[in-house]
Amino acid sequence: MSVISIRDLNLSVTTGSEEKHILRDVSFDLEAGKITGVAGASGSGKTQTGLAIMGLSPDRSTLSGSIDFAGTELVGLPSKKHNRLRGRQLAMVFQDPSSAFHPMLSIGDQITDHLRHHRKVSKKEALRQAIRILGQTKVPHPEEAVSKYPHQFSGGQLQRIAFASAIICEPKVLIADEPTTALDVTVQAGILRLLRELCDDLNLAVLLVTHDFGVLSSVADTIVVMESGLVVETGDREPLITAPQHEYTRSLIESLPGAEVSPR
Amino acid sequence: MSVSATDQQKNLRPPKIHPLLRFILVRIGISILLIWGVTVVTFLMTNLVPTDPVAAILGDRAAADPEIVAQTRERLGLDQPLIVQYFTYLGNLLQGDLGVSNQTRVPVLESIGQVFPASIELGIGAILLSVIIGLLLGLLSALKQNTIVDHAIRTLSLIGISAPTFWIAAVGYFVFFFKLRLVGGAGRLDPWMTPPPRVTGLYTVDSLLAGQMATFTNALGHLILPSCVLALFTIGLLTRFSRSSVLDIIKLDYVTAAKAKGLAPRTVVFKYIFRGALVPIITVVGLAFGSLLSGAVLTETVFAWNGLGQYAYRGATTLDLPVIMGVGLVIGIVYIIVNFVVDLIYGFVDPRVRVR
Amino acid sequence: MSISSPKQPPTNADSTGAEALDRNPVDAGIKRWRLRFPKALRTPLGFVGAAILLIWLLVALFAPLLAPFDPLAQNFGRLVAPDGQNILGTDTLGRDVFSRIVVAARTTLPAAVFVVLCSAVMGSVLGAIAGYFGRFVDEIIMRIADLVFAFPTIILAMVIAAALGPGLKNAIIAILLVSWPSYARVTRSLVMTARSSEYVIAGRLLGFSAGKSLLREIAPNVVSPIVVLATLDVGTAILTMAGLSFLSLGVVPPTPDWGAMISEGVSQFSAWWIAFFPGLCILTIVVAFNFIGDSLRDTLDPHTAQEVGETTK
Amino acid sequence: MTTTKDDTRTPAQPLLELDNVACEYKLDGGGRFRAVSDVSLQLGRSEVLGLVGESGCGKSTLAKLICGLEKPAAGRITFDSHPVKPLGLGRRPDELLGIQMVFQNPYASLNPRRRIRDQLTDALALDPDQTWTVDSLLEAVDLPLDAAGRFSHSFSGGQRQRIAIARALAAGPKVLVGDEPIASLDAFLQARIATMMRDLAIESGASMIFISHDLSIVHEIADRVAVMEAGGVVEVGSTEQIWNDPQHPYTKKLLSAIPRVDGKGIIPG
Repeated sequence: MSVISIRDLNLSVTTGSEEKHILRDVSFDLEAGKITGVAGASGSGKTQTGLAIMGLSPDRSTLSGSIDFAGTELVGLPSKKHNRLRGRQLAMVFQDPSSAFHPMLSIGDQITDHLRHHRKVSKKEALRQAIRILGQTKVPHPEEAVSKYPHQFSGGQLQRIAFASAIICEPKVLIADEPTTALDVTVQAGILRLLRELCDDLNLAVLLVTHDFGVLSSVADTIVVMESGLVVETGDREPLITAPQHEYTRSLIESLPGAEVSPR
Repeated sequence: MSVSATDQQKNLRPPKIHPLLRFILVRIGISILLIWGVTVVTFLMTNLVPTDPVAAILGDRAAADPEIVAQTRERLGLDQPLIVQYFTYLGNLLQGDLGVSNQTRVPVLESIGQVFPASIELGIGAILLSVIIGLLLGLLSALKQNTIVDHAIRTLSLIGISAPTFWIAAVGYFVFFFKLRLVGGAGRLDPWMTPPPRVTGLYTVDSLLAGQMATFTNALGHLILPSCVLALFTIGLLTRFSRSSVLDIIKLDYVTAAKAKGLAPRTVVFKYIFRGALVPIITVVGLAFGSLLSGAVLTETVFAWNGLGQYAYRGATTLDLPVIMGVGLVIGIVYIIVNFVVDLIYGFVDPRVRVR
Repeated sequence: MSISSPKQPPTNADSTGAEALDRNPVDAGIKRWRLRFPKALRTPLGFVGAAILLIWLLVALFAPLLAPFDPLAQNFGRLVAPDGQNILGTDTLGRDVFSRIVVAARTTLPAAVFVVLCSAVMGSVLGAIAGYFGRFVDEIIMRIADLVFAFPTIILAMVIAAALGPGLKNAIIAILLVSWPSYARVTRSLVMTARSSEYVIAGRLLGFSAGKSLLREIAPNVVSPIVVLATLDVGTAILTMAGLSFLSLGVVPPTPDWGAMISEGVSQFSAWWIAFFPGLCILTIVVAFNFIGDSLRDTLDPHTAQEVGETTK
Repeated sequence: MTTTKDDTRTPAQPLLELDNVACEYKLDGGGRFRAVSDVSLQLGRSEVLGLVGESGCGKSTLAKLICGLEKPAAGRITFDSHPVKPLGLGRRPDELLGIQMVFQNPYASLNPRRRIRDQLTDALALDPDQTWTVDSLLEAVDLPLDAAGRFSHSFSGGQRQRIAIARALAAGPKVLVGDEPIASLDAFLQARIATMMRDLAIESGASMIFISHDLSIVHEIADRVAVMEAGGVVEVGSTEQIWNDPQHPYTKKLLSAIPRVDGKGIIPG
């Protein structure tokens, strides 16, 4: 059953007198307990698709088409109503964990302020939940972590904290925008495992935006390939990677190093 | 970026002292060095004067007598080498001796002590006005970027930093006092009022302490126009700076992340955006304080505000060097201390400096 | 799934100059690093500024033709209100205010531009040396700059002008001495950024000496911000000069000067015109430079623009 | 931190030799960080050495040391029997001009205010053999000839990086150092640019040190691989040996973390 269903989504940005089409008739679904990977080169519109779901499209842009979230139409939803879904039902994790946290606010504050805002829980209760959720995302020493500041953590730990912040309100949809691109390869595996676990345990519908087919091959269930704002191919992971139908998908996969040779 | 903790431990030789302590010590060192530099500048300035200070002190008739001139030179230590004179000067400064006014024969430090509170009162009023109004306008302008509001604020702030302070003071005085009688006139109180008993030297505070409400409202009425005039330039400056500073923050990832959490727009603006923009703004407030002091010299003159600025103006018009150098020295030191405090605030506000 | 756009194999994806909304180019700004005068003057503010400045340039140029009377002659009754003959009235000595204002533009404008040019050259050369060579040269130059910064502009100018004696020449020296540090700071930090940037290092690896890379690679990249700063600074210089004249430390009477005229008019409330019009002149001309400078600043990339804005004293 | 075993193919007279090199940085808040410690490496003629490690392991510092852009705290670097001296304010000595570098960030490595032709001509002047012309360089890196007259801002990241490669080649280097030259490019371009760099370097008779955090790319282009961790080299060997028979646990960890593009849904590690 699809949690989010995107149909004919169009996004254009006007800069000066110029109108640029970022998304053109994009359609695909996100399902609960499934990771949907969106692949594409930079400028293909994959990040903008995620931001459109969050209602965070850039200023001076127009969005048309439909994003259905469990019966609620997100395209054209008043910003106040969208704001009530953000953080609570729709959560997001960003590419660079070192810039996604405010350097002057403590971790505990930053991963609970939306919990307190949406659920009206007390500060003490929020902190208790924060510690529990940091444990769930395997951040070392959660009790101490809540009173620390972002610069005291490594990139991989911060990304785990970002996931904790995303799931603390028990959302239905998680958008992960290149969550491992800024991380070292040995750290990446741990984050991917965490993403898989969270998706399965919490029955999340995950949108994973990435340009890395290695990442998609590891965790995605279905894959959407985008090129200059268009969806060129959609399919299940294994067939799409081993036998791509579209020429563009094929050239992307063939351009990767060691596509045919793998380490022992 | 993501060096694992163990790697860092292995190759890191930790600093011997806590970074915050080190930060404070470095700031203190720089401030002391600067204050020393200020004394060198004022000393050199006094000694570079083409006009003979002896002549200025003695007046024309006495200066014609070479014996009296020689005696005076010796008495003033002017026959000593420059470096000895400097150390004498520095020694005097450390004892609080800033010299004696050529005109009034009153010690400079004593006069400065008398007029200083007046300037402080004006300065605090102006800095409060400029910080509050400047930051809010800058924030508003940035949040409404490229709208009518933004254009209006930007244009007005540009005009604000373009107006000559002393002229605005004169125009304001003419309009609001002379024509409209909305505010008090020249001076810190109406001529028939007696100043409140001196505690802090600030009339508004002292009158409240003494419970003299009439004096308080009168002092406030006199304070309001000069502070507004004085604040105009710094408001323009801070508006412009906080606008660009907020615009820098708005496009950062952590702001998008805060929005993606569905927080109330108010929370995003004040907790995330404003807090991030505040650090650079704090340092600029220190710098803006300098232009405020410049403006004070000109504003006080127009409003006959008996403060440091007017004292300096009288010194300047009569070429009373000890007075001018004394004021220069005191203002230079005040400015350095203010910026030292600003740096400290910065160090404590930012956890990247505070927490290791 | 309709595919309407011409497809390209990924190997060419980068040659289309694919606009990166997904990923910010690391240096969003470098491409906008060049100054474009025509573009800056197309903005409303820039245009208004340029128009006002043009008018003032013409006034200064043709002042002798425009001034109806001798600015020094005490031909009229004292404190005559603006009328058909003395369109801006007369001053305390019975001189024509309009004539004095017009003639004063001839001293103020060239003096301000001159002082800014000198301090810009002096400051940026010192700043470039400090930024490129670093170490103790940097320490010495920048500590002196800090010291100058520690005195508020008018106070230091006042100290200098008082020490040297009043007069236009000494006022210019005073302003020059107080205004070079802002150029030194901006240039230093731009040069330091440029020096450690990869294109300069690449040049050094190709065998450029420090001097050659400073002149050939770095200089073209720091000139524009300096020009912007200088434009904004002309306004500041005019204000400081007027302030010194107001304090009787600038232009010596009877030479007409706006600041001195305001000083004269401040105590004459019945004759508001003496102070009002010269002030308006200062305001418009400073506004003109600030409008132009601000529009120019907007054509710089954001990082550099901030660099220029921060040190405005 | 020992060099496990020197590859047998290392020639007796290496082109570039690093002997127990170390480097330290001063930290902002006081204290020091040892970025590189006791590294010994050799680079032969016409050889591609891949230098692999994760962020903060000191591989970029090592590149700077080789180019004379950092001062070593200890050890010796020799290029073609000339000691590599840190670059001061003067001109770089002629005998060291044979080491050229391609940087990580293509947006910062070209001068925004000079035309491509001028930047290439500067480099061409260094090559005594006159192997290249501006046109042949642009052709070699697959760019249109009219690129010479333009400024860097009209090019995309991948194109800029190719110009930077052309500039480095123009100088006729004997050692080409690539400091993460592909890290900021799209995944789909990385292999192509890396291969282009390798082919051009080898064809022009140069050796190359290719620094990357991506073992799978290095595997495609390198003859030998050195693996770095926490400032030291933990393992050196032929690419095949490192890839198929890694000895050091860190190398094993690094290899096993590479996700395979096989569609099997297996998370590495």
